[in-house]
Parts: sequence; C-alpha cells; structure tokens
Amino acid sequence: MSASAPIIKIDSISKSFGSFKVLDGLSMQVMPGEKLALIGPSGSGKTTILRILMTLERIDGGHIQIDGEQLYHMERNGQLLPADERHLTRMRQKIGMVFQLFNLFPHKCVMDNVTLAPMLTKGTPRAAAEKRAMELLEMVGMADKAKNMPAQLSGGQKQRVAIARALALSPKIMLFDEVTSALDPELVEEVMNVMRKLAAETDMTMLLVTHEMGFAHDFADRVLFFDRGRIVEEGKPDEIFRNPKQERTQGFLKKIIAAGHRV
Amino acid sequence: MSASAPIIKIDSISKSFGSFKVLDGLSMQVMPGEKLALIGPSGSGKTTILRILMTLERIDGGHIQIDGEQLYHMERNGQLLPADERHLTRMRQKIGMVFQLFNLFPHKCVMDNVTLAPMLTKGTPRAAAEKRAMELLEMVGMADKAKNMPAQLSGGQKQRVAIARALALSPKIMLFDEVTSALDPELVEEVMNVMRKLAAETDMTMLLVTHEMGFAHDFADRVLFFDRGRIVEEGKPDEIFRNPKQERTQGFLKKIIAAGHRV
Amino acid sequence: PGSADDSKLEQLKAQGFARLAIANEPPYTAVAADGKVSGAAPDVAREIFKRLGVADVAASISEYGAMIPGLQAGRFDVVTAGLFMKPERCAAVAYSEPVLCDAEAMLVKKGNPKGFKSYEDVAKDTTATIGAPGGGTEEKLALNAGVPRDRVIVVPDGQSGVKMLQDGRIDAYSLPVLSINDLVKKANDPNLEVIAPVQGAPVYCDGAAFKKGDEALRDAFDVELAKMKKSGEFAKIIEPYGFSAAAAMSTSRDKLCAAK
Amino acid sequence: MTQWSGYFGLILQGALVTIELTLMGSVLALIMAFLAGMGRVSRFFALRWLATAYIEFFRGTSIFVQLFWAYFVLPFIGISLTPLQAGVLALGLNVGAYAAEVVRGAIQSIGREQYEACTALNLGRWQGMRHIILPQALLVMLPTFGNNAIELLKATAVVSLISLTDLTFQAQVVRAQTGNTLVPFTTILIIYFILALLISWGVRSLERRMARGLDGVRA
Amino acid sequence: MEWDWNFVWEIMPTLIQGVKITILATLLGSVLAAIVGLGIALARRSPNKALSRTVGWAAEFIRGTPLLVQLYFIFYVLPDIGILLPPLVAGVIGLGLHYGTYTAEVYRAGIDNVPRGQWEAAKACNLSASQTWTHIIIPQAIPPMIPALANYFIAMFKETPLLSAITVLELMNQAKSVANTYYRYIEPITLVGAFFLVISLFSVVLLRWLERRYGKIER
Ligand SMILES: Nc1ncnc2c1ncn2[C@@H]1O[C@H](COP(=O)(O)OP(=O)(O)OP(=O)(O)O)[C@@H](O)[C@H]1O
Ligand SMILES: Nc1ncnc2c1ncn2[C@@H]1O[C@H](COP(=O)(O)OP(=O)(O)OP(=O)(O)O)[C@@H](O)[C@H]1O
Ligand SMILES: [Mg+2]
Ligand SMILES: [Mg+2]
Repeated sequence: MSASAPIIKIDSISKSFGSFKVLDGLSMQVMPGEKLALIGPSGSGKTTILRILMTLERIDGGHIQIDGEQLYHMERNGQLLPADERHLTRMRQKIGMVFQLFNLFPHKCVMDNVTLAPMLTKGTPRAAAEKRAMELLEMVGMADKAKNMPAQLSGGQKQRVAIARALALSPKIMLFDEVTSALDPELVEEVMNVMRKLAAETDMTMLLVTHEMGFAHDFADRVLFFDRGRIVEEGKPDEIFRNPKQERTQGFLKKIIAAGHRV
Repeated sequence: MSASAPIIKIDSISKSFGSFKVLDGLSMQVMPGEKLALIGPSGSGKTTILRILMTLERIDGGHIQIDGEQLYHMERNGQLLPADERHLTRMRQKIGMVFQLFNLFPHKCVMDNVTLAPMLTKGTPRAAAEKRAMELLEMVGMADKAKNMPAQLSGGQKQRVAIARALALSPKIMLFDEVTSALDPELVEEVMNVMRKLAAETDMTMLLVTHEMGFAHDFADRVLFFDRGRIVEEGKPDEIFRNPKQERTQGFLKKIIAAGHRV
Repeated sequence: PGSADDSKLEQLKAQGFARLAIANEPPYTAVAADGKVSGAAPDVAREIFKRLGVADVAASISEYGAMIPGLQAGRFDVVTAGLFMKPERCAAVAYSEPVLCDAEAMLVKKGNPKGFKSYEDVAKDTTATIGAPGGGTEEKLALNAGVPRDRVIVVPDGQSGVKMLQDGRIDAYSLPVLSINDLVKKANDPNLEVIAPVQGAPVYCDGAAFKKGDEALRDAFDVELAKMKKSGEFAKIIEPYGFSAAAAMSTSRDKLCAAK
Repeated sequence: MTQWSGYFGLILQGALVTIELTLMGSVLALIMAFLAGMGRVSRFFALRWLATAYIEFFRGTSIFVQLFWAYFVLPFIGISLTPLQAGVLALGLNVGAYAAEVVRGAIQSIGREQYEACTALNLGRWQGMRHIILPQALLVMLPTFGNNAIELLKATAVVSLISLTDLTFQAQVVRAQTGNTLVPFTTILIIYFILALLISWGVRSLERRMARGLDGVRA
Repeated sequence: MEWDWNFVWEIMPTLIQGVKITILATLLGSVLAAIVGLGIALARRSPNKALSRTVGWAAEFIRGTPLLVQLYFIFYVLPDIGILLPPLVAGVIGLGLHYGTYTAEVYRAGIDNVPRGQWEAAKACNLSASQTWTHIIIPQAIPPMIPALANYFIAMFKETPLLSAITVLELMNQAKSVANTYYRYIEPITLVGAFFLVISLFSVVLLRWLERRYGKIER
C-alpha cells in the first residue's frame, strides 16, 4: 500500500466560521482503500473536514488533492485558479457522503432515492439504474422496502437506504458522519453490520466520524484523534484505544468510558 | 423499609392513544426513598408512565395512589369521583419531573426559572426563594450562571438547571425521563454526577428512565424491564444486568451491548 | 380639421359602432333588467351616429372618475353621461353643442325642516350638512356658496345619497332636477321632498364629450344635432325622459364654456 | 313591479366576469410568483434586485393605483389593453408579488440538509431545484396560495373602477336601477362566500392528494 | 396628457388632508383588529363547541367576502335596524372586523408555536392555568407575532381607499374629487401611489427591524 500514491492529500488547509478558526493548517493523507476513523470531542472539527471534502464548505487556505487532482483549484497553463462549478461537479463524482440525519428525499420512494442521482448526473437509463439499485438495496437488506416512502421506515432502515443511495454513484471515497448517532440504541446494530460488511468487502476508501469507540475500533485500519481542529494522535485502533500516548486522548477516552460507552 | 407503606401504588392502569393500547392493566409499587430505574426498548411505555404520574396524560382505567391519596380520583362521602383541577394541583405538589429536552423557560434567566414556581404556587417571598435557589444551583454547580439566559448555556448546564428547578418545589417524588440522551457525550457525565450525588444525599423517591445501562446500574436500588407496556422482569441491578432470566431481557441487553454501550 | 381627423369617422363607420361611456345615473342613462342600455344621452347619440353612417353604439357604464381618462386613453370615442359644460372641462375635452339641460335640485326631508332654498341657506345653518357627488357641479356650488368643506359630504352615488338622507346622515342631497326626480320615484318614500330649482344656481347643459383632437368628428356630430333640433326629432327623443329641448336650444357651447 | 329575475341574471353575468378575472389573475399571479420568488433566491445579483424591486413596488402601491395605471396610463406608452386584460394584469401582478414571497419562504423552509444531499449526490443547481426542492416546497406553499387566491377573488371587487362589469359593479347597477340596497348586496356576499369556499375546498383536496405518503415533509 | 408640476403643488394640501384621515383610520382599525383577533382566537379555542363553531364560521365568512361589500352593509344596511354609525366609525369597524379575522390566525399560530414542552414544564412546576398563560405562554407567543401583525396593519393601510364608498374623505377620495373637478387624473392618482409607496417602503424597514428584534426567541 505504501507504494501507491495517497488518494486524499490535505495540505495545510484552514477554515474559519466568522472569527472562529476551526481548522488551522491541517495536513493529512489517506491511502486508497484505507478505512479511517476520526474521533475526538464535540466541536473539534471532524464534521467540518468531511464537509470540506464533500465541497459543502469552502476552505480559506491550503490545498486538497483527490486522486491526484486538485479539488478546489484548477490548473490552467501551469497556474492554479479557484475551481469553477464544472470542475467541482467533476470532482464530486469521486466522493459520496452519508449524513447523521440520513437526509433522504421525503417525497420520493426508496427506489427513486437511489436511482435519481445516477439517472440525472450520469444519464444511466432507468432500467440499468433500477437493476443496480436493487443490488445495493439487497446488500443493505432493504430490497423488500423498495416501494416504501421514507416516512414509513425506521431510522435504521432510513440510514441503510442513505448508504445505498451514496453507493449508487460508485464513488471512490465514502464519507460517514456519525451515521448511527441519531438512531435508537436497538437500531444502531443493523446499520453497523451493514458498514462492517461494506468495509470488509469493498476496496473503497472510507472516512468515518463516530462517537462509538467500539465501532471505530472494529471498523478502522487507522484512527485519528482530533482536538480543536488538529490531529493530536493517530495510530492503529489498538494503540489509540488501549495505549493512548497523549494526555488529551487519555482524558477524552476516560470520560467517554465513564459515560457508559464500551471501547 | 418493607414496614412502611408504598409511596406510589399503581393499580392495573390502562392507557391508549387512539386505537393503540400502550398500557394494559399495569400494576406496580414504589417504596418511599426508593431509586427505581425503568429500562426497555423504545416505545415500551416508559415515558408514558412518568407522564401519567406527572398528570400530563390521563389514564383510561385503574387507580393510582400517591402517598396514600388517590391521584386521579377524589373521595367524597365514600365515593370515588374523577379528580378536579384543584385536587390535581394539590397532588402535583408531591411530584417533580425533569424532561429529556430540559424545557427551560427561554424568556427567563436561570434564577427566575428556579424561583418562578415556588413564588407563584407557594407564595414564597422572593428573598427566601432566591436563597433556596442559590443553594440548589450551588448543588448542581450552576451558581455562577444564575443571571444567564438558557440560550447561553450548554445542554449539560441546561439540564442541571432543570434539575434545580424541579427540586425547588421540594417534591417527594422526582421523575427523570432520559435526562442525558439529548446531550453531547462529553456533557453526559456532568449531569450523571449531579444525579448520583442527589441519589446518595437525599431520601427522595426517584424514578429514572434511561438507555444508559451503566448509569441505571449505579443509580438504582431496583430495575424494571419494560416491554410493550408490561413489566417483563424486575430485580436488583446486578441480577437484571448480569443474570437476566427472561429471554426478552437477554435479547435486549445483548443488542445494547453489541451497539457499544457498557453495562 | 385635417385629413387625419376625418379618418376617425371613417374608422368608426368601418368598424360599425362607436364606443360610448355612460354613467350609472337615470334618467341620463338607464339599464334595463335585460342589460339593454337606454336613457336620454345614449338615445340621442345612437340616432346621430346612425345618421352619420355608424350603424350602432356600444355603451359601457363607467365611473365618473374613469370617463375623461378613458376618453383620453382612447378607451371611448365619446362620453354621453350628463357631464355639464364648465370652462375647466371645456379645456380638457371637445364638447358638442348642448344636448341635455337641467337645473340643480335638493332633496330634503318632508316639509323642508331646515327651510333650504339655496346653497347659501345651507352655509348659514352651521349644523347642516349637504351631500353631493365628489368633484361634481353641486359640490363646487355648495363650496362656493360658503359651505365649509367638512359639511359637504362626498357621496359616491345617488342611491347612497337618498339612503343617507333617509337615515339622517345628511340634511340635503343635491343633484340635477331630473336625477333627483328619478331617485325619488324609485325610493317611493313619502317622507322626502324635492326643492327644484335651487335658487341662485344656474341651469347647466351637457354635451357629448370628444377627445381633444377629434374636433372633426365633433363637428360632424354638431351638424346632425342641429338638424335634429330643427326638425323636432331631438325633442321627441329627450322629452319623454323629462328633459327640455327648448333649454338646450336657447344656449350654446360658446356661452357655457365662457361662463364664470 | 321590480323584475328581480332579470336583475339576478345581471348579477350572475357579473359573477361570470368575477370568476373569469379570478382564474386568469391566478394563473398570471402563479407565474409571477415563481419567477420572482426564485429570482429572490438566485445567485445573480441582478435577478435578485429585479425580483425585489418588482415585489416591493407591487406590494407597496395600492391595487387601486395599479389598476388605474394599467388601464389609463399604459395607453400613453402605446399599450392599449381591454378592460379585462388590464384587470387581469393588475390583479395578477399585485397578488403575484405577495405570492412570490410565499414561494421564496417555502424554498427557504426546505432544510439545508436537503440542499446538501443534492450536492453530495452531485446534482446540478437546477436539477436539485427541479427534482428535490420545488416538489417539497410546493406542498408548503399550497395553503398560503389558497389564501392568496381568495385575496385575489376579493380584490376583483375594485375593477369596477375601470368599467368591468364584475359582481360588485352589477350589484351597484341593480341598486341604482331598483333603489334597493339589501337584496343585491346580500346576494353578492353569498356568491363571494361560495366562491371562496370553493377555492379553499379545491386547494385542500389538492393538498391532500399531493401530501399522500409524504408525512414528515411539512413540520 | 402632460405631467403638470404646478397642478401637483396646487393639490398637495388637499391630498395631505386625505393622508391624515387615512392614517387615522388605519391606526384605529389596527387597534380594533388586534382586539377582535384576540377575541376570535380565544373563542375558537373555547371548549364550548357552539361558541367556537359559530365564531369560526362567522370569521370564515368575513374573511371570504370583500371588505368593500361589508362596508356597504355596515353603512347603508345597518341603519334599517336602527344602527346609525358615522362614516369613519363604520369604516374603522369594517376594517377592524375584517382584519381581526386575519390577526386571529396570527394569534393562533403564535400560541401554537410555543412548544408543548413549555405547557408541560409549567404543569410540572404546578402553575395554574392563568399563571401558565400570563407567565409562560403569552410572553413567549407575543414577540414572534409582532412582525406578522405589523404586516396586516400595513395591508390594511393600503385598503383604506375602500372607505371612499362610505363617504370618508381619505386619500383616494380626495384625489378622485380633485380629479373630477379639474379633469386631470394622472397627477392625483400617481401621487396617491407615491404616498402609498413611500409609507410602505418606510414600513418595510420598520418590519425588518421588528423581525430582527422580536422574530425569534432563543431557546
Ligand atoms: N456553519 C457554522 N457556523 C458557525 N460555526 C460552525 C459552523 N459549523 C461548525 N461550526 C463550529 O465549528 C466547530 C467544529 O464543528 P464540527 O461540526 O466540525 O465539530 P465536530 O467535531 O463534528 O463536533 P460533533 O462531535 O459535535 O459533531 C464547532 O465549534 C462548531 O460550533
Ligand atoms: N401522544 C401520543 N399519541 C400517539 N401515540 C403515542 C403518544 N405518546 C406515545 N405514543 C406511543 O406510545 C408508545 C409508548 O410510548 P413511550 O413514549 O411511553 O415509550 P418509551 O418507552 O418512552 O420509548 P422511548 O425509549 O423511545 O422514549 C409508543 O409506541 C408511542 O409511539
Ligand atoms: Mg459532527
Ligand atoms: Mg421515552
């Protein structure tokens, strides 16, 4: 793996909301196929990184390369210019995202939620899009609900549809932001199972933000611990969870455990 | 403790929402000073019981006695009549409740949130009410924010104020409905600490609904496991969590554990 | 009169009808239950246009306030609505020779309790109020006679005026004689009394009002009008409605437009 | 003596004019509402400015004045409209300005997360608007649109200013010809109310049909 | 027709007289509408079915029919049953009743928008019904309503020309009177539009400020 080039290369990016600096010169790299977990206290900027990769927020400075190409810049005659909408549209094909609150389209049935984007953005014919959608719904165990409206589904089911929807565009990189934290405790497991399967079966690159340490442990090849927009510590799950080196990491994990979460 | 009479005596109550029967002939008793945890799957009726005790919902049948007096009925010449508003007002003095979403009064500062009810319902003079409020805010660690508005507080801080507000009426029974589940994981601990202290220091009767099994374990003298409006199993925390006898309880706890919660 | 003006009449002939603006005020105009338009003013106009070779007229009822702007904006070809000639109006439109003449009247409660004979009488009684159409001749006359603004009530239409008098909201309601007579007939109320004519108030005449610039058409209209006045047909049309042909023939546009 | 049946016929003719005005005015208002409402949330400053100017002008000046201008002033710049056209134009533009704010509000009421889902699925701005945002926003707009249509119905009463023989105008004519106030006005009050009920009933059943299986779209 | 500035200055004092009456009618109408609306909103919440239904239908009727026709009724028909109102009073009552049915909806929404949790917390604090209304619900319900209420009062302002039908000498009536005297229409009517636009633009600024100040309660 070390032989190939990183698929995500973040180079000292910064981002502020108003006068509040969330990210300040952050750099990191992700290898193709890597499964990465981002953990850390609330407000440390985890979500912000995913949203920046999905181009839902703009960066104030720095560079990001996806799959060897600039994300927020275009090269024209050797010069780096700010990206226009067309460039962003092309780059977004490589990236998919699943949200904490699913964000399904409430006025479309499960099937239409999954087929809409391939049909509109790639011009996939309906028949092909529906065939592929069925496979994906099968995979997340939702094939029998293809005609349901989102309002008729439980939270766990909604989230599984959202995963299928994001997969339908076959992105190279998938971003997951606290995909289980809005679910009832009993429904969490079904979504986690789908994601474990996904992680094991595909060579997609995945970034996961979560507060469930046990899940992060099972899912990830590598864990990044964030605090105040900076990477405080990173390493293999076992290292981070069993032997955190930094005081900040230790404190965080202790509090989480005290609050009743298993690591 | 077995010598004294129960402070809450629920006698085969039933409750429906539309055609959906939530509680069907439920009976249970609580001793003075007891700390009770209600656990069970989502929708099993835990919240409904607390809301019925707080008279936020009416029952369709059955009887409830609080502290030796009928809650929803009045005795007149040996006959049981439906309670009128005056009777309910008197009975509510014995009961306080803390909500999942705090429900602080957003247009009043912390101090006024705590003093409002004693001044209005008991006619406590402002000076006395504020003195008592300061003690309570001290206890929940919020004395320094007495002049803040609720919008300026974090979730954990809001919940601690809500606890102080409920305590200000010195009820004999306190009801807590998932008081930590709307909080960021790092803030959960501060509220739990306040409640552990409360449980240890007072002889108030307390009913707690929670999905945090570890917390239920620490907090409660007795745990009730609910499913579909019925008590499936009850016992000391150690019995329930280590050796559940019913299959339903076992299944529930297994799922919760798999989802990453510590027991 | 240039050739451009003559073309207006040709144009009306070609399209086969002329567009009239009329008011909702009997007996100058009347609308029957079947929607058919009659009344003194449109009947005269219909006859003259027929003689000019324009087969028919299309009349639409219009608010007084909308007539002159409509004429100027080319919405109507002519206004025949009982608009009395006055110098300031003569400056705004091109009038034909006089058609319908009428004196001013006042409607009061039975027995004329305040003893009004003229607008000056209304001015003298400091508690009296008088109703009149907004911007109309009667309003102007009352104001000129010294009735203060807040005692001259602007009444939107005849029916409202009668109702307000009956309800005691105003002490007198002033309109041309024939309009008042028609209202009284319809109201069929024995407690009303007509004072006509109002002392000191002049007799006014209306004419068909054309757009400035359509003087050629107006002149053609005048020629036929004069012929009809002479032959007596004019009187035959308007006298059944109560108007006097002699009054119209005894004066002229030039006199009325110059009057002070 | 009074020929009431004939006069009721006149009033019914007026009702037809009122209905015609309401229908055509509503269509124009709807078109303007979407144009200006979406203009208000446009990325382009010029469009936003244009839409804002339209909305503030037509909400700011009274409908009476607008009607007068449409009928009597437009001819001076060479646009001569029939009374019906002028009535429809003024009513449609006026109510359209109010409804445009409804469209804008509904579009903005759709949560940011739906826009973000569109971005994450790589839908273009117009694709997202067309397939995701507008269908949901429409349901939010409908009830207020119903109210706007009733406002328009009531506003048609002012067209008598430009000699359009609508319901109110015919009632005035009947009143002048018969000398009776109570009968014509009671009649048209009832007719107006029935028309208003028809509008709200129609909108409500439309809403029910569109909302089928959509619980959760509206808060 | 040419625009004549001399004429404009000549008629300005008369029009300003009219503006004064217009503003007076709007202010009095607003006060009445605010009170009537509260009455309707409370009556519709009443557990007494007969009361809440009757008031509900009456409000629907008033809202579904044109203000113009209602004004005719109040002014010309009510005297037949012995109720004789001066023009301005009749106008203010018409405006107040008509707009009261709108403000009632604002009150209803304002009260409904106080989250259920606040009612429940009040109960858990053992507050009585009247204490809950005065200390918890009303203080939270009123501020968010202020912009919506102000909005209706501005709309009312623009409907005052209807009062000319019942002989109130407001702005529009003065303008028409002037126009009929001199046969010049463009200037007076355009000035009326300008007056309305100026006052509306001013009130838009006021509204924005009200929205910022009262629009939201931070929770
Ligand atoms: N749109 C925004 N406007 C202002 N501040 C924002 C915005 N989005 C995020 N922030 C702030 O940026 C900081 C980082 O937010 P972010 O959502 O990335 O944190 P996080 O690590 O995902 O936290 P959590 O675990 O609570 O989701 C927080 O302090 C947050 O308040
Ligand atoms: N107002 C209501 N109307 C209709 N159904 C209701 C209402 N309140 C509760 N229910 C239903 O009653 C059942 C029991 O609800 P309750 O809130 O008591 O469950 P719970 O055990 O507290 O669940 P959770 O753990 O999700 O809070 C649920 O199925 C719920 O949908
Ligand atoms: Mg986050
Ligand atoms: Mg619950």
